[in-house]
Amino acid sequence: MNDSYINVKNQITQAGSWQEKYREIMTLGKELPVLPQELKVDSAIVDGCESNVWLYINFNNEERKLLIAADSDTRIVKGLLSIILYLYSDLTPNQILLIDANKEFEEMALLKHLSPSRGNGIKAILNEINRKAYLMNK
Amino acid sequence: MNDSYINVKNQITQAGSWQEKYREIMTLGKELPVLPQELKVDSAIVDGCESNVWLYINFNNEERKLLIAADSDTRIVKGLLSIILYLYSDLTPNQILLIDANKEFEEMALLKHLSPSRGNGIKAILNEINRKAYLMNK
Amino acid sequence: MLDIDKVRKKFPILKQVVNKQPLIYFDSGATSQKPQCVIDSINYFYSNSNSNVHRGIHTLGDRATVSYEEARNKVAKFINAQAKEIVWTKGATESLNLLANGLSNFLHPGDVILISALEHHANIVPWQQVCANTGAILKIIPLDETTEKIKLETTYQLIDLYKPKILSISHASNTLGNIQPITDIIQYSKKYQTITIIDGAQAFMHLRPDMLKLNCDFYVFSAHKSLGPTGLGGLYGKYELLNSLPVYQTGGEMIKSVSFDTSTFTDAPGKFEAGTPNISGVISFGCAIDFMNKIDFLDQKTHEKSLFIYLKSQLEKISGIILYGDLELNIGTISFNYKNEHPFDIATLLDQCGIAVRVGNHCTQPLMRCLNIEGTVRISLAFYNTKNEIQQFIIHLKQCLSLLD
Amino acid sequence: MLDIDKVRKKFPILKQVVNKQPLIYFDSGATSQKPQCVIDSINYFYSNSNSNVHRGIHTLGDRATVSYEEARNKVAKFINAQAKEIVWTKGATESLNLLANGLSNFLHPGDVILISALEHHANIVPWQQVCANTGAILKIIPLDETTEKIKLETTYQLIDLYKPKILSISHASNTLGNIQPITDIIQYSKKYQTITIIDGAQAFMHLRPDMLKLNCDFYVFSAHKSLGPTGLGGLYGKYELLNSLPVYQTGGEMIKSVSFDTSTFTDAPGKFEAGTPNISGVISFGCAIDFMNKIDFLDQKTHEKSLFIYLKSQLEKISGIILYGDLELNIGTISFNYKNEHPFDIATLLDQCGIAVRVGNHCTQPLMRCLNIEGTVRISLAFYNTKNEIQQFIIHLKQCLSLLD
Ligand SMILES: Cc1ncc(COP(=O)(O)O)c(C=O)c1O
Ligand SMILES: Cc1ncc(COP(=O)(O)O)c(C=O)c1O
Repeated sequence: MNDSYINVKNQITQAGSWQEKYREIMTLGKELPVLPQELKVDSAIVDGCESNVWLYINFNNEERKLLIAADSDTRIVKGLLSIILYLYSDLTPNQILLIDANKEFEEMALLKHLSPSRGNGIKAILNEINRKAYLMNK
Repeated sequence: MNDSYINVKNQITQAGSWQEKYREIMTLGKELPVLPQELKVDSAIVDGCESNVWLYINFNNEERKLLIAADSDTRIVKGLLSIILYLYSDLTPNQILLIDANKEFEEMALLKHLSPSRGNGIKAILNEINRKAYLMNK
Repeated sequence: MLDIDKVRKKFPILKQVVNKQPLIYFDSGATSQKPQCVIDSINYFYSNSNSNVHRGIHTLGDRATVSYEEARNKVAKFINAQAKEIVWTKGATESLNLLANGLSNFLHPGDVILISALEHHANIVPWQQVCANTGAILKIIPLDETTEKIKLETTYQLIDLYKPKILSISHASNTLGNIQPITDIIQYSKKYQTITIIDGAQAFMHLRPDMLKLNCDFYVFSAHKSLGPTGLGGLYGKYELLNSLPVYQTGGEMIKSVSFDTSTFTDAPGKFEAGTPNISGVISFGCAIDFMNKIDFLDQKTHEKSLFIYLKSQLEKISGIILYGDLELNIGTISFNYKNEHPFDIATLLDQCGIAVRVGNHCTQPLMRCLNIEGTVRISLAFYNTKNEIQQFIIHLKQCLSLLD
Repeated sequence: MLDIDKVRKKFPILKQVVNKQPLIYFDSGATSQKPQCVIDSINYFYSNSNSNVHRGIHTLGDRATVSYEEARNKVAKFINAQAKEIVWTKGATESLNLLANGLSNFLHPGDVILISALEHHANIVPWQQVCANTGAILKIIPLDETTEKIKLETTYQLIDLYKPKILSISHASNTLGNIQPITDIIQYSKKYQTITIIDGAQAFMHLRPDMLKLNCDFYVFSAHKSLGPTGLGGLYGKYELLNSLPVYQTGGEMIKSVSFDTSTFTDAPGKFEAGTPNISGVISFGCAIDFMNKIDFLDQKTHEKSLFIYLKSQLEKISGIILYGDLELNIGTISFNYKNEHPFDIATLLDQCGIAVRVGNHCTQPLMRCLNIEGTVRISLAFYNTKNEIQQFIIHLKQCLSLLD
């Protein structure tokens, strides 16, 4: 796990109240690079979301790393996406597969956002990242 | 209420066990005049019965009395029909309307056979007799 | 006056603590909560009388059947109809599908089916399917952009213009809460022998419809939105018309006779109730009706109205909040947005405060398009809510909105 | 070995006293009794998590949705299938109607639908409707008059003769208890790419079907016949074929997008689950599956088999009693008649002894015609019955029959 993610995790776990925690998350969301409007197409939409979530995952052959780009029209999901990007950025497929995202979200007391019924697509995105990493790794 | 009915009722209420009671009922069933096969037609069938029950009710204009003929292919229903015939036979429509059949069946501890769900058609027959009597009475 | 403390005690779920806060349930439009007596009756049924209904010669079968048919009587009486005019279905959605299927037979290419712009998908999509199969045409009573409700004049004009074969319209809107002027519309439709269908999913509990007064041909509802269990709904139909519809699903229970060559069916309501019904559901819904009967309707209406007025006035004070729909004739449902914020964010933060609201398009995508929005936050009240809950809600809402600013 | 005392304690209704006698419930084929955990889970749901499912951002909605989808997983695992291959319906009857409706699209005039002579009305009448609409032809695998079961050879011959488009047959007969040789028949039907449908309403609890082993295309069942609540059923379908069926009912939940012009739908199973589902029903059926999983299947089968053999041998000893059907491969259901007595009389007298049996044609009128009878008395056992109950039953039965002699 890289330092920048550990930083982010600390910020969130150390939040004094849920209000602060969500403020952190939404601030992280603002850092998320905005996906160009041309990329916000239906084919990139993650299914089963109450809000719109767009996801692109590509494999950089030279560096053997996954490149992830994602966006959402809600602030909280954007923040969660930002956390995910911190968590996985610059990792090799093998490193990705070693990460236990459930545990990470649990430690940040954000586990409920992984419930598929919340309609935020976070769980689906994690699954997709792992699937791609698995395919790359083979 | 006529004497023969009161006799029948006594026999039934005085039965020492349910076995005896049902034996009485089935014996009464055997007394029921058999409906000629030609009269056992679909149009005379009482709806909603698990067994077949055929019913004819006619009004005798001269005597101003209801004539009831009924039959069933089950012994118990036949017995119950027989009781009904005793209860109503030779009465004028007006007299019929004064009879509380529910009370009679309750006093014989046979009330459950009036439940429409028992699928024996007894309740439907009582309703039909009353309806006809009501129409005659007008 | 409604003794609200006494009422609330009867709903065990209202004591729940969610995210360390007392639950504030403002999502009754999605499904109502259930009083203890309804829950108990399910328990009682399975522990004492569970058995299949009809044709049961044994005692349990008799108990089950009697309670089952008694519930039909209760509902019939509640809406001022006859028992044989009530068909049990699995929900308002199935009731509408049954009607759409059955009425297809009466339609010819070019016939018009008229609905309103406020309809739930359940009262749109089945008609689209019917149109695709029969060549009938779906027409829409539009939303007036200023008042955000349908206009009676426009509706009359459309009825005169289209002489619709079928008019199907919601008694109350699930998204906006609008109570629609259905009595007048039904009356006017008689001019053209239009078959009138009312989607009462939202109205049943709040408005206690009277079939004789409304004089519609069909009225559909869901038990679960009216204190009853999930998996059950109903369809009222004027008997002759109801009975003239072809069967929908086929199977056991609804049969007069079957041979391998042909089958004949019983009369309504039986002919529309193929298979083993939701017995415990029907019986416990009977208890829900008993429960409603014990609450004075005027008291309920007065309480619901005062909650609605209070909520509306409080929301109107928050700058940046936009309210939608008819804010006068309303069942107690308010949809809103805040600036450009996404409803999802607002609801997620409210959930942190133990407050349950619904967001999204509420299965009314076409209405969203009319309003030119993607979705709303929806608060839907019931008589078991309190003024205090609204006060708490407003305090929390302001906090949540400030997090977003 | 099954600890039968322990098992029976879990079913509260088995303690009932009926007509002053301990209830002997021999009508599980009509509906099974429910263990306490199933009843409790309904109670728990309505007191703790009641809320509509999917799209729920609030905590209750999340709880309800998670439990709801978990139950789908449990059922899928129980029958060795994938969760997305399970559709919730209101019962086996609806499952069959959904299939009949959906498969109509694949049929042409003259195509054959093959069923057996032992089918329940729910697996006959929907196909008659399909034939009326499409010009397909219904053909019957006959009952062998001597063995009172269908013959495998005859079945193969008919399959070869008709090359049926659809074969729909019960796993076990509700009237006779016959376990039908479906594995072989399904296998043989592959020769002609026949779509195979198994009506598992009676078999689900007794035989715990394995979808991978059976290799049928569709399998239908009812929750209420398998320890679960009323108002719920299921449909298993091989995913690709299932997903290729057109939608059945339409409305909320199953929608991708709706405009007034057109609608698009989600994939299976969602596209077949329009409207608010039977949420408490699904969740409590999940608990029924948990309960079954805790009972060793071999223990259950051994117990059920020994009950059946004992009952059969006792009945065979009573002169004047005629037994029907396959008395070897049987789920524990025996149909009988006594001399020329009417089943109604026998059942009415048995009810006096607290014994619940079913009489009539059992929604299998064509089978009755094959057997040349009007109806039967049917005893249908479950694993919660005991040898002692059968002993009591036989004593009472003899008494009742002597009343009739
Ligand atoms: C073999 C069979 N198929 C189908 C059904 C219909 O099931 P349900 O009434 O639960 O829809 C039954 C129920 O009696 C049955 O026994
Ligand atoms: C106005 C309206 N109609 C129909 C329905 C469908 O009801 P159900 O989902 O109970 O079938 C709903 C439920 O949301 C509704 O609000």
